[in-house]
Order: sequence, then structure tokens, then C-alpha cells
Amino acid sequence: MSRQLNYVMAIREALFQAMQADPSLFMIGENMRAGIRPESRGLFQEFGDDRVIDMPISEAAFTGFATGAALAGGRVIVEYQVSSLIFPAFDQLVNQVAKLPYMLGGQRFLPVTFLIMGAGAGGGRAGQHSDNPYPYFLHAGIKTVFPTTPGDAKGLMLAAIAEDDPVAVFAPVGVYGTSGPVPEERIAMLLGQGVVRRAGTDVTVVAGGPHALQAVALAETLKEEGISLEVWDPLSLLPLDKAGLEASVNKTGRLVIYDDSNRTCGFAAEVAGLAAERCFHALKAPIKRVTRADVVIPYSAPIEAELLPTPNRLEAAVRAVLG
Amino acid sequence: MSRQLNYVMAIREALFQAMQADPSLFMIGENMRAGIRPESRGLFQEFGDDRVIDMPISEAAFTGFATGAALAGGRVIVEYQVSSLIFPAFDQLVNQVAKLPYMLGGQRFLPVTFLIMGAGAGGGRAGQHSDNPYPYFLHAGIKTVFPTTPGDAKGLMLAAIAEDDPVAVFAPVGVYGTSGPVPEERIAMLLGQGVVRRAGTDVTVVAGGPHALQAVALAETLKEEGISLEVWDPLSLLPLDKAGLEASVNKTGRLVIYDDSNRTCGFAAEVAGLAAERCFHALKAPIKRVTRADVVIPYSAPIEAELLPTPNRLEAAVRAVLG
Amino acid sequence: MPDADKQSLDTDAALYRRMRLLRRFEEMAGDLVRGGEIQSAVHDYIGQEAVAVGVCAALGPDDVITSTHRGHGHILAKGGDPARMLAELLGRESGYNKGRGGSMHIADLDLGIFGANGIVGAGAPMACGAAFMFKTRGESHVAVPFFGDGAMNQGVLLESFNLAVMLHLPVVFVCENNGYAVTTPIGEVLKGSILERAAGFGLAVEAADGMDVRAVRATAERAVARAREGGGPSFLEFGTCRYSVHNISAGAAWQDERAEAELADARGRDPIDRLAREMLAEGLWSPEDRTRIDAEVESELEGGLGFARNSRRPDPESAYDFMYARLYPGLPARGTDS
Amino acid sequence: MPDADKQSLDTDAALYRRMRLLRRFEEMAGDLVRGGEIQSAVHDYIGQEAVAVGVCAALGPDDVITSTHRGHGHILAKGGDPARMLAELLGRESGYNKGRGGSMHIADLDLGIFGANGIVGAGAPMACGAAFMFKTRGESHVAVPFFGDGAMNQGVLLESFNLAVMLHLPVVFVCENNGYAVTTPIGEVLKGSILERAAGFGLAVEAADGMDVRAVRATAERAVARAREGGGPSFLEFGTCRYSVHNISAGAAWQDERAEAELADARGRDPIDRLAREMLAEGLWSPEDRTRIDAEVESELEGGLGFARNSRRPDPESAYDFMYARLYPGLPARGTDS
Ligand SMILES: Cc1ncc(C[n+]2csc(CCOP(=O)(O)OP(=O)(O)O)c2C)c(N)n1
Ligand SMILES: Cc1ncc(C[n+]2csc(CCOP(=O)(O)OP(=O)(O)O)c2C)c(N)n1
Ligand SMILES: [Mg+2]
Ligand SMILES: [Mg+2]
Repeated sequence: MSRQLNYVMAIREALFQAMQADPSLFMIGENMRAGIRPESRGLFQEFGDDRVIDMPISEAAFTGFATGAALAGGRVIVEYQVSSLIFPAFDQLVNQVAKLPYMLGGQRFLPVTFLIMGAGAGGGRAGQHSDNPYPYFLHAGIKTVFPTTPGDAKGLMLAAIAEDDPVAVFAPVGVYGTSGPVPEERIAMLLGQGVVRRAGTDVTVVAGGPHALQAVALAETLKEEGISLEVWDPLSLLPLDKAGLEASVNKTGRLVIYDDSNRTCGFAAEVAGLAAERCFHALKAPIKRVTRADVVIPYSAPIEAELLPTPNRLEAAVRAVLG
Repeated sequence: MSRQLNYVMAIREALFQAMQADPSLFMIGENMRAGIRPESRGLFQEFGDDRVIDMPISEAAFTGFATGAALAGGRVIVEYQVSSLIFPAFDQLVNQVAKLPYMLGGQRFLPVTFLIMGAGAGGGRAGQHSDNPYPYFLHAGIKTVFPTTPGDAKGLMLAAIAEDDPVAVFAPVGVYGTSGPVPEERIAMLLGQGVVRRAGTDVTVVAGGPHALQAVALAETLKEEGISLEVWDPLSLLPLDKAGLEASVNKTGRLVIYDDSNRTCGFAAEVAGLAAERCFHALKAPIKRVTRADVVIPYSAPIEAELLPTPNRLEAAVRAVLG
Repeated sequence: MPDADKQSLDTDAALYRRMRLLRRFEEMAGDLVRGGEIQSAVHDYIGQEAVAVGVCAALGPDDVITSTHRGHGHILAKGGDPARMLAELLGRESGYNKGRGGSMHIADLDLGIFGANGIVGAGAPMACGAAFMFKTRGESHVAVPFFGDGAMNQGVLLESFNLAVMLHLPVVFVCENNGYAVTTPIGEVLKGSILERAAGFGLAVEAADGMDVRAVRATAERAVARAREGGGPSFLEFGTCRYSVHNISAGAAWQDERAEAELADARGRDPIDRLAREMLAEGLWSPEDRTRIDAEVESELEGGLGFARNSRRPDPESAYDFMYARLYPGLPARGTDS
Repeated sequence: MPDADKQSLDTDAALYRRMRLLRRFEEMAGDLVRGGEIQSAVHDYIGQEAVAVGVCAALGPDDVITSTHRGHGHILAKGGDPARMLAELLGRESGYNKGRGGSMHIADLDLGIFGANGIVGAGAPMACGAAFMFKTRGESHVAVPFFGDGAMNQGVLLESFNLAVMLHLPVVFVCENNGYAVTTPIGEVLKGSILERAAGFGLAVEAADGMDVRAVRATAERAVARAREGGGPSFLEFGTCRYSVHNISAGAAWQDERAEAELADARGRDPIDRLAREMLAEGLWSPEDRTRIDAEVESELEGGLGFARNSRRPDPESAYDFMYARLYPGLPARGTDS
């Protein structure tokens, strides 16, 4: 699988192959027909206007529309062009589609995939276009993946579409520019499987998306000093590979979580809580969280940078847990 | 302050006194005029239709309405009759009112109080009327209080209204029936101050609302066996009294969090994450979370009970950390 | 499952029988609330029977409805089994939702009942999604979201009006205007006309007397026929009256401010008595027929209640079932594991 | 702060000058984007100047506007200081939002500019809330939410129409219909008429040519006068055209499918040239006057850009400021403390 592909192109390939493979699958979102966004470019031309539908700026209604289509036996992909667009649709997400199968006593499950583009901060996207809101979905019990490499993007996008439950795919802007090996075939990865991006023995760093790549880079630097970082990437935030997390932390005895969602009740808090219960006896040092500050992301570069998790802060935390 | 008052009546008294004290304060919500809900009964008759306004079933718009009134110099209380009604208004809450003061560079702060009634499960209120959604607000950086006793309800309601920032007051149904001492005067409590509901030496139980009362009751039972529980009630979830939490955990060396919000990325996760960093060296046992399961709350009593945190499970967790 | 003929509403006698079933079902639910067998909220449908029954008389088994917090009437009108509904209200495993849902979430997807909903307006976009599936599959089915006057101010419903028009969907929006949202008169929160608001979205609109089941049926039949033939979505408003308080479990505490005169007037136009009177005047039946049908309804409900009471509650361990189609280790998280 | 006379728009020359300022401001912003001094999204207002300037000509300093993602024009029209706006776009401490906001959040509450907004439709309910304060305080001010055609499908805006009518608020809703939401033609997502949709909520509606600043001003003056006098809310639709791509930072990649002919036609009706021509024909000014005003605008913008470039960026440590009015220990949480 030496074929190299860009991250967003990998998502696009997954969408094309999934639509080809399942004629009952359709996709809704905003401004797809004109194909200004690379992930959906050409989809409309390929699959036509009854399978690729441009929606009005009605996030709540078109989310419920997808739910109703699924209740009627359809399979649907819903695209939100910016991560904060889940907020106008929030009731239809956390209070409707996420709850209906259970409230209905399992009469039907709802195969709806939520593709959330533009997740995360960077480049002055400011207060309403920089959120990484996956913790809201995790708290609501919505299955959620956070692909790091182009290969993950294709494999997890396909996995999300294959699932018979609502699954959210968060695509972090920080890796849009990256390329990597992506299999040509339509092969879904598995939910609930983390990956050791880099093996190490002294400290476990839990990180996904661009932050996983930064952690691996830091690991290379610290190697010089004989510090051995293990970088564990969850990839699937819900279900979470708790066994994989536990194995890594039990091995290293030290845990730093490096995550770009808000700190309070964020993903890092959940990981810390898990480790503090499951790995307590193996822990040699306090668990450290290196996260986004609980502050709105500002526009101006120096203050934006100040509020985001950085490799320097990760390094400081690593050194701190090494005592 | 021997005067006894019911929990909901204490909220009502706070609303009356705050409206009396500040003629610029007004309140919006649904079905207030008819006074069917005890917390707002009589408000309309007392303060008239330009200070107590019945809103249409437009949670998003009337939340933004409050924001705009505050931008124009007003002070507003917004009532949501059920906790899940924050979801249709979610963008206006976490993406607008919570972010505007910062995004505007501090040009104005927004004194809006969100009174969220009917928080929590019990009695078959089922999937869409049983949420305890405060973790969403904590993650969004919205100041949040969770009053346990009638005295807290009045004091924290007044504190929330006095604050120049948005503050959410979650009123858990589980304590609506309780009565207790409530000062007649209009005295606000302080945000960010937890309270030791019962002092102990062996295990710290962090719990608020009805669960704090249950924890105190359990402490009395376990006393017989010579097990000494300290029950620490945060009262203010954001800002959180981290020093108070730290002091208690450092004293007992054991922590169980007993919380009725969803488990993943919930309040208990945040408390566990804090303790696992700040109190690591004092901890003698794994941190345990006794929470609601990450499952939609069902209607039928036996399965509803199965999914909620119970004193029995708290007791089991306490015994587990005592080894 | 009620047998097929029980489902058809193509005679006036069947309309009467069904309305009577709705009425007596809710009265029974009220007794169960007062008797303490139901603790939770129950928003009864008494007084509004002609709307659900008249509309569903225009629908076939493959058509779909979405309902509201006040859903019992819609579900029975669409053919829901009172026994399984009562079992749900009593929190039994044999209930429609296996005891997971209760009053505000009863559904029977096999009967095209996409569920009551605890959130005002939330079902409407789902009806649009179902209608879209019908259209793209080349099926001639229709989707009918029911909602109240108060829902006319909820954004997601208004957005749904646009979706249905934009995609020319076979949707018939049904607004049950009982004049109030809990205690708030619609005139205080919606100035002007409900019909004009809907028409402004490009919906074909029509109103009829929601206390006259034949008028409702005739109106619904026109709208449904147009939708089936690809004529697009429409909006129907039916004026009606809720006799009880908003939520009978809240009881007298929620007594609203409606003048007795207003209620008395409505009771004077009671949809069930009205149809019965008309049928008698038209010689369509005899008083004995009515008595017989009433008795049938009683025994059906008695049988249903017996079935419900004799069913067992769900096993606590089953509480985790149905959250997901596919489970994973540690999913869903329990409240004590990590 | 621009001096008072700069703010008044009561002569045609002032209208011209302001429209020219909007146009050249956006052209300058475009240069800054292409030059790499602005990385972030910029939704320019070029082509739509007559709407913001015509509407704001009907407003006084105490009236309030809410704006959109395409906000520069509204802010300048309401009297915003180009220097502080440019400073904001360059992320400087001297910017309107101290560098916290950027293009999509510029605000000046002192000038009644309640801010651009990154979420379509989100500003409208805030305008209603401000209007409510005016009304209860006995002030005669008016609130004007600006929004695009695409926002007509967003629930919170539709809910706001109802709120304004229900509370009889001094609100003038201004829909800038440039025909597209990003690349999606309004006709594809909103069938029928924007005006009828608004009228259906009970709003007084009127439309005018958004490429004719005098027509816009006259229309706005009527609506604003009625609102001031307690006549209630209204809705204005102005047809206009966005010359550039939706977001100039996205550049050619976002080139939409609009036919050159469509753009050429719009440019032929350019609002700035049109007013200039009319004034000349009416003998209201000479070519020299125009040249002088253009030069003034250039120097104002040059000065503004100099001011912005010479201002410093915010100090990193200040990043935590303004999140709350009152701070507490550990609030807001930093990314590394616990
Ligand atoms: C979005 C939302 N807001 C508020 C509520 C609380 N609530 C439940 S029913 C109801 C009144 C609904 O009135 P209407 O739509 O006219 O239906 P009716 O009860 O009259 O049948 C309200 C406000 C809710 N369930 N959902
Ligand atoms: C609620 C919401 N949905 C989607 C977006 C993404 N978005 C930004 S601008 C825009 C188009 C808005 O069109 P219109 O309202 O006509 O304004 P215009 O850009 O034409 O001025 C979209 C879809 C958003 N910011 N907010
Ligand atoms: Mg009603
Ligand atoms: Mg537009």
C-alpha cells in the first residue's frame, strides 16, 4: 500500500467508494454541488441530486431529516462544514438521533454518519470556527472517531459509514495538508482500536490528530536524552480502546494527555479518570493534562498560540512526570 | 436563621427579592404568567408584564434575546422548564452568550442567569426529561452552580444573579421536596466555595444535590463500622473550589465521586483528573467514579434504577477503595 | 397487534369506534395516574380525538406519522395496539418500547408510527426525511407530522416547512390548534394567523373544524391525495380543544385559566357525540349499535389493561440493551466500571 | 474614533463617500489577504455597499445593528472606525476587539454595533433583545439585524421574526439578498418568496433595489420611522450582488458558478457609480468633488492601515483576559494547570 494520498482526498475517496458500494447510501450537506470543498468535490456529479443533496442553512432540520430517513430504512451521511455547526443542531443530535433507538426499545437502529469538517484551531479562525467539540458527543454517548493519518481517515470514515449506529467523524484542520499511504481498496478499520504510534518505556503520551504527530516528533527529540516516550493514539474516542490505554500506562507508569479540546470535562479528563482508576497501582507520577485552555480561541496569532496545547508544554509535562 | 423553607420556594424567594432589589432585572421563560410552576408563581402579578415575560416555544431565540438585552445594558433571568430545553438553544448558549464578551475584547460582560429546572432523573421522566446536562456547560466555560439545600438554592440563585457573567443554576428534581433553614434576608453565597457536609478521615466522597444528602446518610451508617466518610459538596461546579477538594483528598487519601451526570467526560471525570494530578502523592487507592451509566434514561422503574448512581454502589466503591 | 380490519377507518362507525377508543383509553390512563399505577407525565388527548382519527382515516398502513408529547391519540388512530400502549405506560417489557419509552416516546415503526416525542417540534424534520425516502424509492406513501399550536414558534418546525417545500416532499403537516401551549394562549405568543405563517413558506394550506371528524377526514384526504400524486406538501390546521389540564399527572396544580364557559362550549361540540348524533340522524346506526361498539371498546381496553398488568417489568440487567446496534468492550459505560 | 460629521450620512455626497469607503476598505482587505498580512477568512462586501449605507443613513448613533460573517460594510456604514477595524484584521491590540475577534466578530457597542457573527442568523434574536430594552426604557431607538438570503432558512431567525411581532418591537429586519449562500442559489433552497415568508409572521414587508442607495435609504427611513413611533417591526429585502467569491481568503478555489454575464450585469448597476452618475446629472457635484472625496477616502484608509501596522499585537499573557467579568482561583483553567 505505497499509494500516497492527501488527508482530505482520503476522506473523499472513502465517500466515493462507500456511495458506489451501497446505492441506498446518500449524503446531505451545504454547498456540495458546486464542489468548492475538496472532500465532496465531484460527488454530486457522480451520484446525482437524489443521492447528494444540498441543504438549506437549517442544521437542526436537516439533522432530523437524516434521522427520519434512517427510521425509514435509509443510510445517510451528514456533513457539517464547520465544527460549530453541530450547535444549532444539538437537540437533534444529542437528544434525538442519539436517544431514539434506545427510547424505542430497539425497534430500529440509525445508520447516520456525521462528517464534521474543520475541527480545531489554527490560523486565526477565531471564536466560532476553532472548536474541537468532540467531548460533547462523547458525553452524549455518540460514537466518535478522530482520524490522524490519511489512512486512518479513509479507514475510519468507511468504518463509521458501515456502522448501524450514529457515528461522528471529526476531521481536524491541523492534518488537512498531510499525505500518507492509503489503500486503494474499500477497507474499513475497526472502531475501538487505538494504536501505539511510537513505542516507548518511560512515559505514555495520549494524543490524536495533529497532536499525535507532534508527540511523535517530540519523542524523537527526547530520544537523544535517553527519554523514551510511548505515543498512544486512541483514533476511536467512543468506543475507546481502554485495554490499549491501560496496557500502555501499566507499561510506562506515567501518563500525559495531550489534547486540543477544552480542558474541563474534556477528553483528557476522561482519560485521566480512567487511568486513575484502572492503572493506579502502576502509576509512578501524577497524571498530567496538556490541553486547550478553557478560553474562547482568539483571532490574533500570539494569543491564539498561548491558549493551545504546544509541543513545548507537552515536553515540560513529560519532564515533570519524570521528576 | 431557623426559618424553614422548601427548596423550590427558596428559589422563588430569591427571584422575588432579586427582582425587588434591582428594577432593571427581568425574567423570561415559558408559562410563567399562569404561575403553574411554584418557583415563578406570583412573579408576573408582582412585577408585571414588562419584567416577567412569557416566551413562545423558541428557546434559541429567547436565549439570544436575553443576550441582546444584556448587550443593551439589561440584566436577565432565563428559565428553562426542563433541563433538556438547553439543547434547542445550544448555539445561543455555548457559542454566543458564553463567547461574546471575550470575542468582543471585553467591551461588555453579560449578566444573564440561566435557571434550569427539572434537572436529573427519577420517577419515570424517561429519555428526554431526565438529563443532568451541566457537564456540557462546564466544558463550554459557563459558570454553573448546583445547589443542594434550600439555603444553597437561595444563596446561590442570588449569587448567580449578582454575577456579571452568564451563570447557570441547575435545580435537581431530587431535592424539590426538601425543606431547610433559609435566611429571610437577601444574602448571596459565594461562587467557587465547596462545603464539607460531613467531616471524616478515611474516604472523601464528592457529591452534590440529592447525592450529597445520600452520601451523608451513608456516612452515618458506615460510622457504626468505624468507617469515617468525608462528604464534600462542590455546590459551585464552575468555578470549582479546587483548594477545598484538594484539602479533603489530601486528608483522607481516598476519593470516590458520586455524580448523576453521564459518565464519559462528565463532572466525575473532571474531579478525578484534578485529584490524579494535584493529590497524587496523597492517594492511597484508585479514584472511583460512581455515576450514571452512559445510557439513555428509560421509563420503567427497575431499569431506570439500574442506570442511576445508588447509595449501594457508592457503598461498594467506598469499601473497594478501603481495600 | 390489532388485526387488519380493526385498523381500517373507512366507515363512520369505524371512526366513531376509534374516537371512542381514544377517549376511553385516556380516561383509563387518567385512572391509572390517579390510582398511582402511572407516576410519570401523561398529556391526554381527550377532546381532540377527531383530529387524529380524521387524519389517520386518510392514511394507509405504509404512511408515516410523527407525534408529540400528547401522542396516545395519534398512535391509537394510526392503529396502535392499546394493550401494548398500556403495557408501555405501566413500564412493562411487553410495551411497545419494552418499557424504555413511556408515554412520550411510544412508537411502532411497523405501523408507520415514528414515535411520540418529548421535544416540541422535533418530529417534523424526521417526517420530512421519511417522505424523502418514499420519494426517492418511488413509493407513493405520505408522511404526516402532528404538532400543536405552540410548536409553530419552534425553529426546527419552521425549518422543516422549508425543507418539505424545497424538496417537494409528500408531507402533510398537521397543526392541532387547541389554543394553548400549557397555559399560554396561542394568541399571546403568535400574533396573526397560523395558516398565513405556513403559507408564507409555500405550503398549500387549509383549515377545518377539528371537532368534526368528517370534516377533518375530508380535508386530510385532499391533502394526502395531492401528496401521493406528487403534488407536494401541505399544511392543515384543525381547531380543537383539550378538555383536561396540560399534564394530568400534574393535576389540579396545573389547572389553567381557561374559563369554564370555554370548556363548556367545547364539550358542547364534543366530536364523539357529534358524530354519534349525525349518524343517528342519518339513520346510519341505532342506539343499540352505539352501545355495542362502546362495549367492544370497553372489553378491548379491559383486555389490554389485563395484558399490561400481567406483563412483567424489564429485568434490570436488560437496562443496557438497545443503546447501540453494535456493542464494544466497555460500551456503553456502566456507572461503576471504568 | 471618527469625528461626528464623518458619521452623518445626511447628504448624497456623504452616502457616496461612505460607499466608497466600504469599497476601498474591502479592496484593501483583499490586498492584505493576498499579501499574506491576513490569513483568516474574509467575506468581503464589495457590490453590496448600497444596502448597509442606505440602511444606516436612516439610523442614529443610539440605534443598534447586528451583523453577519460579511460584516465590514455594516460596521463602516454604522460609523465604525476603519483604522480600528484594520487593526483588528491585523490582530492588533488596538483593534476593536483587541485582536480577540477578527473579521467575523468586529463590534463597537458604543456605536450600537453589536457585532459581526460567525453563525448565520445568530444576531437577530440579540437585536430583538436590544429592541425590547429600548421599548421598556421608553427610548425611541431601533434595532436592525442584517442577514443574508441564506439565513432565511435558519430557525433562530424565523423564531426571531415571531418574537419581534409578538412583542411589537422596534426592529427592522434587513435581508440582503445577493442570491447565494456561498455557492447555493437561493432559489434552490427557498422556493417562493422571501417577502411572503416574512409577511407570514405578521411583519410589515417591503422590498427595494439594493443597488440603489437612495431607494434603500428611502425604504429604510419609512420602516425605521414606523418602528420609532411604536408602529412595530418590519422586514426589508434588498436585492444585491456580491462581486467576489464567498470568502476571498479561499480564493479561486471557491470560485462559484455564477455566469460572467450575471456579474457583468451587476457591475453595470454598480451602486457607487450609479449614485455618482445621478449626482452629476443632477448637478449635485462636479467630477472634481468626486476626485477630492476619493482622495480623502484613500488617505483615511492609508492612515488607518498605518495605524494598524504600527500597533502591537496582544501580549500572550493577556490571552486569558476578558473571558469573565469576575475571575476566581483557577478560572479560566489554563491548558497545563489543574
Ligand atoms: C422545545 C420544547 N420547549 C418546551 C417544552 C415544554 N413543553 C412541553 S409541551 C409544551 C406545550 C406545547 O404546546 P402545543 O405545541 O400547543 O401542544 P399541546 O400541549 O397544546 O398539545 C411545552 C412548552 C418542550 N417539551 N419542548
Ligand atoms: C448556522 C450556520 N450554518 C452554516 C454556516 C457556514 N456559512 C457561512 S456563510 C454561509 C452562507 C450564508 O449565506 P447568506 O446568509 O446568503 O449570506 P452571504 O454570505 O450571501 O452574505 C454559510 C453556509 C454558518 N456560518 N452558520
Ligand atoms: Mg396547544
Ligand atoms: Mg447570500
